[in-house]
Amino acid sequence: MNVKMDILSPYKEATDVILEAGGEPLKLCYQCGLCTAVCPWNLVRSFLVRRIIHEAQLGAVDFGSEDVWTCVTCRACVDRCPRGVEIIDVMRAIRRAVASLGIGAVPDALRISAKNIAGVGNPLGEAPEGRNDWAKDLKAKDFAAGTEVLYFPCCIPSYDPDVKTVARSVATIFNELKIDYGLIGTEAKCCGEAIRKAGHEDTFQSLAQNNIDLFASNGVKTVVVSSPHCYHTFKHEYPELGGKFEVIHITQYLASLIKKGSLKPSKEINKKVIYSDPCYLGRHNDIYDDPREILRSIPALGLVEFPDARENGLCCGGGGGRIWMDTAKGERFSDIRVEQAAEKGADIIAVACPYCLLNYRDSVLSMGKAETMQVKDITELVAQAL
Amino acid sequence: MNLEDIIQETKTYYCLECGKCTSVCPVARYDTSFSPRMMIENALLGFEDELVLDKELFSCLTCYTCQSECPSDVDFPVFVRKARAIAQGRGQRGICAHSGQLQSLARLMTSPTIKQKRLEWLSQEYRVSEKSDVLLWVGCAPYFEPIFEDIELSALGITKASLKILNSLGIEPKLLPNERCCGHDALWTGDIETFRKLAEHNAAQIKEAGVKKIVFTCPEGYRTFKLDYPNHVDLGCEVQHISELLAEKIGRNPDVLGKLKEIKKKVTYQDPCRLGRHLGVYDAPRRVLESIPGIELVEMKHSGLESICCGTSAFTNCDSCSNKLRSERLSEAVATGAEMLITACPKCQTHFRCAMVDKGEEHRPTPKIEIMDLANLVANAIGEGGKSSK
Amino acid sequence: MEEIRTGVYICHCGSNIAGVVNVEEVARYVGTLPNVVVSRHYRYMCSDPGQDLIKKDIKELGINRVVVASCSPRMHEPTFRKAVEDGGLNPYLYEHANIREHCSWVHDDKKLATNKAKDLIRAAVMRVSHHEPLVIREVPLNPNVLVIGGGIAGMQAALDIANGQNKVYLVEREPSIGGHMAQLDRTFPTLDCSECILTPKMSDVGHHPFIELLAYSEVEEVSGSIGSFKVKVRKRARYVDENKCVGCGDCEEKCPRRTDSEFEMGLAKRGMAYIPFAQAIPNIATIDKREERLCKAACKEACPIRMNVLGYVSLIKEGRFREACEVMRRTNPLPAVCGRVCYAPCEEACNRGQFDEHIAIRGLKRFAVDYELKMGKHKAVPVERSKEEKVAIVGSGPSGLACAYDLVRQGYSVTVFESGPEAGGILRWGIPEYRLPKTVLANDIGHIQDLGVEIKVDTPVKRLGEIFDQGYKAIFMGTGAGMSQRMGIPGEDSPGVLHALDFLRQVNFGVKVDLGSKVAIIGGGNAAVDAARVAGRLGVEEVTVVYRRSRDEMPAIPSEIEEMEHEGAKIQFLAAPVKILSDNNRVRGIQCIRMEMGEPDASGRRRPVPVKGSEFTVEVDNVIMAIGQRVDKAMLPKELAYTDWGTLSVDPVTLQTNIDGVFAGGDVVSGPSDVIAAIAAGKRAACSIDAYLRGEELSVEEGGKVERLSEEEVTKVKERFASRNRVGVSKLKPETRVSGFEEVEHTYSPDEAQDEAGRCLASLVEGCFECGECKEVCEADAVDFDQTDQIIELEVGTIIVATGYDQFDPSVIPQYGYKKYDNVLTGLEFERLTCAAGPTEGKILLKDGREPESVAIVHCVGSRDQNYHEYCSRVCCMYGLKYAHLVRELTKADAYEFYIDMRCFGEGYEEFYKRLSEEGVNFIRGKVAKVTDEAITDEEKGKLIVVSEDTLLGKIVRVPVDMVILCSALEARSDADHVARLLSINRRTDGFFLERHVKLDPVATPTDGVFIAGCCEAPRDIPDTVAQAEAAAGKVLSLISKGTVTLEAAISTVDEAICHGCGRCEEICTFNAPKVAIKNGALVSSINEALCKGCGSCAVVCPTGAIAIRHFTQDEILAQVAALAEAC
Amino acid sequence: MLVAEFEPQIIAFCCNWCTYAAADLAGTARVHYPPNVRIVRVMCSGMVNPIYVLKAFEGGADGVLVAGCHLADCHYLDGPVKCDAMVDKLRKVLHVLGLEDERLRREMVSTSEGVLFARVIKEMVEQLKTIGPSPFKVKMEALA
Repeated sequence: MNVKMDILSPYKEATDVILEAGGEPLKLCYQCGLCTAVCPWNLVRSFLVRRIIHEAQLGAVDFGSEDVWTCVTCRACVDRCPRGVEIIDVMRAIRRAVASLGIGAVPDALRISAKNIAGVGNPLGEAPEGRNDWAKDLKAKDFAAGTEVLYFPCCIPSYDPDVKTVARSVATIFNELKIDYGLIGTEAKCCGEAIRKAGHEDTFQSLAQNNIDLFASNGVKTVVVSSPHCYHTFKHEYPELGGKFEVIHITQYLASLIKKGSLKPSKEINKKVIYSDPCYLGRHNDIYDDPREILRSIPALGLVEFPDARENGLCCGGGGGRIWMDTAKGERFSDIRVEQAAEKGADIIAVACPYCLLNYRDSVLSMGKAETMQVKDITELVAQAL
Repeated sequence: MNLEDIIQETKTYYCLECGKCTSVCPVARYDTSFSPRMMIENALLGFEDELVLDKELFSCLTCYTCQSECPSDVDFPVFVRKARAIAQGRGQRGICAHSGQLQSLARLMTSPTIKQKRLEWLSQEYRVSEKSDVLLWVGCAPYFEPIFEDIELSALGITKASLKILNSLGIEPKLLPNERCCGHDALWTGDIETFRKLAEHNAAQIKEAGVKKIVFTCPEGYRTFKLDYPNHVDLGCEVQHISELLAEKIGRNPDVLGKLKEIKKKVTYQDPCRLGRHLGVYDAPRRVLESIPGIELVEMKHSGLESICCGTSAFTNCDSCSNKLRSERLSEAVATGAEMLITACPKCQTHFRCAMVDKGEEHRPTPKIEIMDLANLVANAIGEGGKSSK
Repeated sequence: MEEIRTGVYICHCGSNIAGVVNVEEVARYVGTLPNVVVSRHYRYMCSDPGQDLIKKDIKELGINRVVVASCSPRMHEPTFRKAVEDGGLNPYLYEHANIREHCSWVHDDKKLATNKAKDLIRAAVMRVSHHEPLVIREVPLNPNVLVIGGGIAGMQAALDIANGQNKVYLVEREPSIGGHMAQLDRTFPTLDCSECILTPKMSDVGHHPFIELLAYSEVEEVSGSIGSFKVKVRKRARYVDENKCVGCGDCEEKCPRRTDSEFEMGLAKRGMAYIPFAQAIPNIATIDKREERLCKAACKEACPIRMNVLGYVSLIKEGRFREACEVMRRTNPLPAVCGRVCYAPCEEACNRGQFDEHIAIRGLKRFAVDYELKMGKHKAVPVERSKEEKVAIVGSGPSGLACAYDLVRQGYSVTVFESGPEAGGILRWGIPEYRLPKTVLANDIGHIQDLGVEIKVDTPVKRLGEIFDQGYKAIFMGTGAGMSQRMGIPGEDSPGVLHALDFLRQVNFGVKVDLGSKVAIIGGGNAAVDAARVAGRLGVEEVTVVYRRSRDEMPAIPSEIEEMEHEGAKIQFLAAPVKILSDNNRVRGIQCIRMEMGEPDASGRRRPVPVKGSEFTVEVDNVIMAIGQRVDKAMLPKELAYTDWGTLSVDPVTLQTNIDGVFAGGDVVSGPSDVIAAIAAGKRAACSIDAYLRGEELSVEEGGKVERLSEEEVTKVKERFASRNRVGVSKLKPETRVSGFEEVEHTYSPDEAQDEAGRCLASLVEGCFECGECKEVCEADAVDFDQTDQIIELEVGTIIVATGYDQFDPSVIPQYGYKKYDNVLTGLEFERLTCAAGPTEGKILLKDGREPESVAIVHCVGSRDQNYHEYCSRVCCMYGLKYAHLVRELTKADAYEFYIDMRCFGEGYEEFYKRLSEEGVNFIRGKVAKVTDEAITDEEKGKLIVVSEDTLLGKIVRVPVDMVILCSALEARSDADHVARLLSINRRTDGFFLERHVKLDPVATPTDGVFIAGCCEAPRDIPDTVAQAEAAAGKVLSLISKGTVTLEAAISTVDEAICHGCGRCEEICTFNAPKVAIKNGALVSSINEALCKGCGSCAVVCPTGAIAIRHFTQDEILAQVAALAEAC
Repeated sequence: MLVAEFEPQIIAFCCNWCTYAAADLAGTARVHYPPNVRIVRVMCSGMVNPIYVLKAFEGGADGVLVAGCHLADCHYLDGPVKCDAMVDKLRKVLHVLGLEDERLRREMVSTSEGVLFARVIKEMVEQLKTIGPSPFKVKMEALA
């Protein structure tokens, strides 16, 4: 920061966007610092959430700072804020100001992903036509009006060769249980949750509209998703834009099948498994028990818990668009998480989110723990136990 | 209209100031400050204030007892009615019973755009026909139903009974889904504006319906249509009270309703002022009663032309005097030894029932007697499905 | 008719109204309305000049109706009514339009708000023209006052009012007044000792002639209205007679149960009978009885001396073993003995036995005395001699000792004459050591001697006269039945034939007895079994018991028989000796005959009958005869009379013998019986002797009635508690037993004993279970378990509510670790810690007893947080500072204050803050995120780490401390809702009671005659609370001094000309105000104006329109509606 | 008149002790709500006579709100019960008249529920906007 006195509100327009996004509660912040103190970033480096909020109140945000892009939108702060400030909305608005008003700079990695999403509808820059290639040999049918559920795997399991197993596991389970499901045509695009949090509001709007129209025209009533991020935006953000369909996370879906007795994992997985709550499933949507129910239903599986499980769960570091940005070694939450899992003697970290999966797998590899530690999506474990 | 016009129209100037009106007036018997003679005198002397600002102006029951005795044939009830119109213009409305809800409903019904749900009670049990040239006037019954549920009056019961009778006579009448209040009460309380609007609405609907005859269960509607509408609107059809229709049919064919069940009851009959003194219908209801096997009709001390009013008219000034009249009348009914008091007007029944749920005095409770509309009695006597539609 | 001349005044309320509503335009418009003579607008209508405008216009313009458009009428209607009245008009010729709260403050569109204001004022103008002057009537006010809540607010208010010589009823829910302030240690910022300034006030309240204190009571019902409230108060049963209790606290000390003391915030325990704290007012005990005990206490009833089994078992459960012994000794002189050899009728009766297994009462008794002995028994304090008379006891067996014990404790001088060399009688010489070790017996006897009983051994009494000659005024004969019965069979006198009692006596006194390798014991009683087992221990190889009946009939204690068999003895059932066979003066065997059980005789008992020709021989070397005992007349003075059975003849009630002043009991009267029966007899004789010596009639106590649980009760217990069998005790292995006289049964370990005692049904209920220990120790005889709740009806004119606050429970914020970590405390807990009278005697200590080295004080716990309470609790900053000060003063610890904003607004508060800064307290600005014990660095190990952002540094801080004090929010009482309903007062969203006006009427409520003071209205400190209490008292006193209350003028009225008395009004009215009756010959309704509240429901149901509500007439409201409808 | 421009007019009868005070609280707390409501202060919701409601409709009100204490909060103990009975009966009459149910709203709003009061008004205004002007109001306009 320069020595000169700061001018408050240099970007009136941007300030308005932020104030609007933060709404009344933003004005209520009384700078107690609880947000900073609960923010996971402060486990690895200083990140003063409180200061950003104050800057937002005054319209004095430093748009050039990398802090603009730091927040992982894990919601740890929002849950505890004594004045109910929607900190994530504020962060999103700041990013939006940067992205759409051209002040400050969007990190390169994010820019590429954003371009891919806007261009071909997925962050990986893959061909839209290949969206359903993962299911080629699995006899998954195309969704048609009257099909009971639409399975929407998220872009990463659709394209990422290492993560495809997640989508394939779901299809396998569904086939096994003879569930009437279908895949939507290749016109489907990224749900847009993360890119919206990363400030690309317009992109989100067009993605959402595309998907809403696509679902509506195909008569989709129920969507089962693998990603908590898809879940979140479908459930809370799409309805405002006219999306009218029910959305169920795969863990909710499978847990309900277990409860009904139609899904019964029978093969033993004699491993110590630790479950990491995805922020968007847990804190954002209060789904804590369903994934655990599923894991408990697998014979011989020993479920252990992180010291800070459930409401206090530590983020993998991939939310809010961080999945596309670089995080320096030593600042990766997933590394901490893998360390914790190792301390608990876990053989497998079970996840229920593709971002978690990517981050933990990276950490396991880079920390040289691949021999002793695996990272698996819950659906992979279920498929394995069938 | 001013006082002068009224005097002209009602030939008040013929008044001999003999006071016979006051002496026969049922109200004046209990309310010493009420004097038709004085009211006319005030008018003749041009004392408008004394006439129209006096709340007693609304105490007149317009029962026509006075007129029937008047040597000069002064139409005192119409005089009062018109004086009330002047009073209305000066903000006087009398003391409205039931907080004026009923008056308010009439005014609300003047709105052209309302879509009433007044026929929801109509069931498959009754046969009605869109094409019929007979119209059954439903009147206020759908409104009275909820308003007077606590005194156990079922105005719709009378309507249903009448429908049953009509059906038994082979008539499948037409019902109007959006008929309005006939305007009787508005007219008699001097709210000419409301009356006019209601009359116009109704006339238009009736014209459109293209019926030849309207049958009434309520003498007030009947009187209004028969005597008052013609001054404002053109209906172009016949009107008849159900008792007249029945008497006429029975006269022609005693078994027109089929074999009636025997009802072994001693009954007495209350002549509604509107049916009796206003329109001279005394015999028809009695003939109907006599046609029911087992019914023994006994007359009260005052009946026919001398019959005593139920005590309240147009839901105004329902005061202690009204109540005493009702008590007196009920006592007369009880004194006949009858088991049942039959009337042919839903309002008579309302007022009598209201009096009978009163707490009354400990030592002198309000006389109690079973009370029923003529239509219900007939309907009960009609054979098949002879459920009493209470 | 009078001409209506209306004046309208539109208030700007500064910019509050004028900022949104165009007041000039409104005033212009209003000027055009009918009857409006003048329409003005003014900056502040409520100011004096504003009000003067009205008064002036009334005088100068002759206006006779007034409308003010300003704030809510709930705020200023009274102000303007007063102004109108001062101006010379009736105050009810006034109408108020609310254009602030209902208009300018809720709308921002100026045009629409202006229009709305016009509408509202037009409606008021139309309405006011219908207003009529109303007469304000007054009725007398009952000068008695009810104050609810005995905290500082309630006490202060009560004192202020009572000092004016007005009767005050002070109702307090807790057993004592004092409230939270009594729990505080020191008060900020002056650091006055809370107790020191509070207790004099409490005492004043307790003794004030005009205050009737109803503690441990709750208001149940309030009816009526200002001036004449009727109140029902439930005075809960304390089970202690308030008039008798002297507040000594003995009951609490002796109470076997302990629970967390509410007063000490659970940091200390209290009894079920308790006085919450030393300075409690009223200083009387309360018994905290919450439910009926689950059993019938059959144990106690079954015990011949009615020992308080519930009491000592419960004490054992609580681990208070010495006290358990004390309880036993209160009734039993020989607990150690009974803990071993009593046949324990209590156990058989125990109601738990109906459910699973009865409690091991004897074992527990033994455990307690053994434990006491093991830990070093305190020497008993001699009883002071308070009676002149001396009493002699002859015989030191159980009956004699029991009699001596009870008499010495009553203050008599007692001497025991024992013919033998050692005291104890049959206990000493008759019971083998492996059952009753001598040390144990000696210990019990020692205790009796310590109390002052003199025992003269080797002193046989031959003549009673010689004792009387020594000055003894009464004698108790407890000489027992120590002579063996003879069987009368041939050979009985042969050498080698022993009698059991002689045999046991010899062994017990160490006389060597030579026995052969085979011994037969004749008999089936305890003596037989004892003899058999002793014989085994003396090395006899083959012990045979010969008993003529079957096992079922055997009178010895079954467990003893079982043990005997374990030890190798055989029993020949249904066999009777006919002859002892001897050779050369040596027994060689016994000839027996088989028996069979005959038909039951008249007594229902089956007698054994010999089977002819079934004789057989048992070869033995010795025979021990154990077929019974009898009284040895030779040992007794000659003067005494006997029964046919050879026992002493006594009066069955007084136990007096044929000689005046000589009493007898125990085996000598009853024939051979058991220990506890002998003790009971001795105790009874003691009573009788006491009565005799005092020349009083002996009062006979009714014997106990052993009750069983009904089947339903058993089912109920089963539903509530799982079945759990008794805890067993270990025993010596039979092989090792016979090698000596070591005690066979081991005693419980303390854990086992507590575990077993925990099975007692009585002590499984919450609260007091009526063991009666308190009743036993209460010298004032104040305990009364038959008390019931009383409903007291009061009549008062005014009520002050001072029900205080609850402390927020910080465990709902899991991150703060309250209840998870030992050393995370709430403010009130810390108060108790620093209080000199508190559980640590004022020392700030960690749970492990160490002094903390660093303490964190966390502000705003549950306050200023939308997740809990949005409001600021106002006192936390200051008490947080006080804690830091105390930490610095009383320990060497560092103190850290974690705050968001410091709110130090009162007198001396900012100075205190400054002082604390000087005292080296560390201030960290930031809301604490969490308290954890997960250490990252070595420095943090073993500490509690407080994590927060220091927002001034912009840095996360982790502060390792030993103790965390959470400044918990003050919140509305959990039952505030109930109280609000009771008194028809309202609550704010935050749960506290709503005042009538936050600024101008802060202690009144919208309900006339009900006032609020203290923290029940909002969190506040002591000075503010006291000020508010005084304010409330002032309000009440001003009402009392006026003596009357103004009745609501806006009430129902009946137009009798219209009413015909239908009675619908009477039916609907909740307050019985309308009454239908004949008036002037007509039936009409009339309204009792004192009862009518003006709710208006009667007018709604009136069919004729005879009833109107003054000031809310149909005309008025319809005029208003019509005027509003003009905008539609 | 375009429906979009239609601003419904509401007359509210509010009991002095609870709902009127709640409306005051909304003011004190500056909780904004649409300016379409005009409050008539009554002492108790049990005081509201059916004629008041009918008159309001006669006058052209698009909606009428009758609001008072919750059952247990009543200053007069059971006013809300009486009010409920009145409203129930009146509703039946208004039903025959063909009036939409939404036009007569019965609410219980206590002193502390300023926010609820504002919400009720907002909701009611929105609802009335969707169902359009009162049929009785049209009468007025037709005559005007």
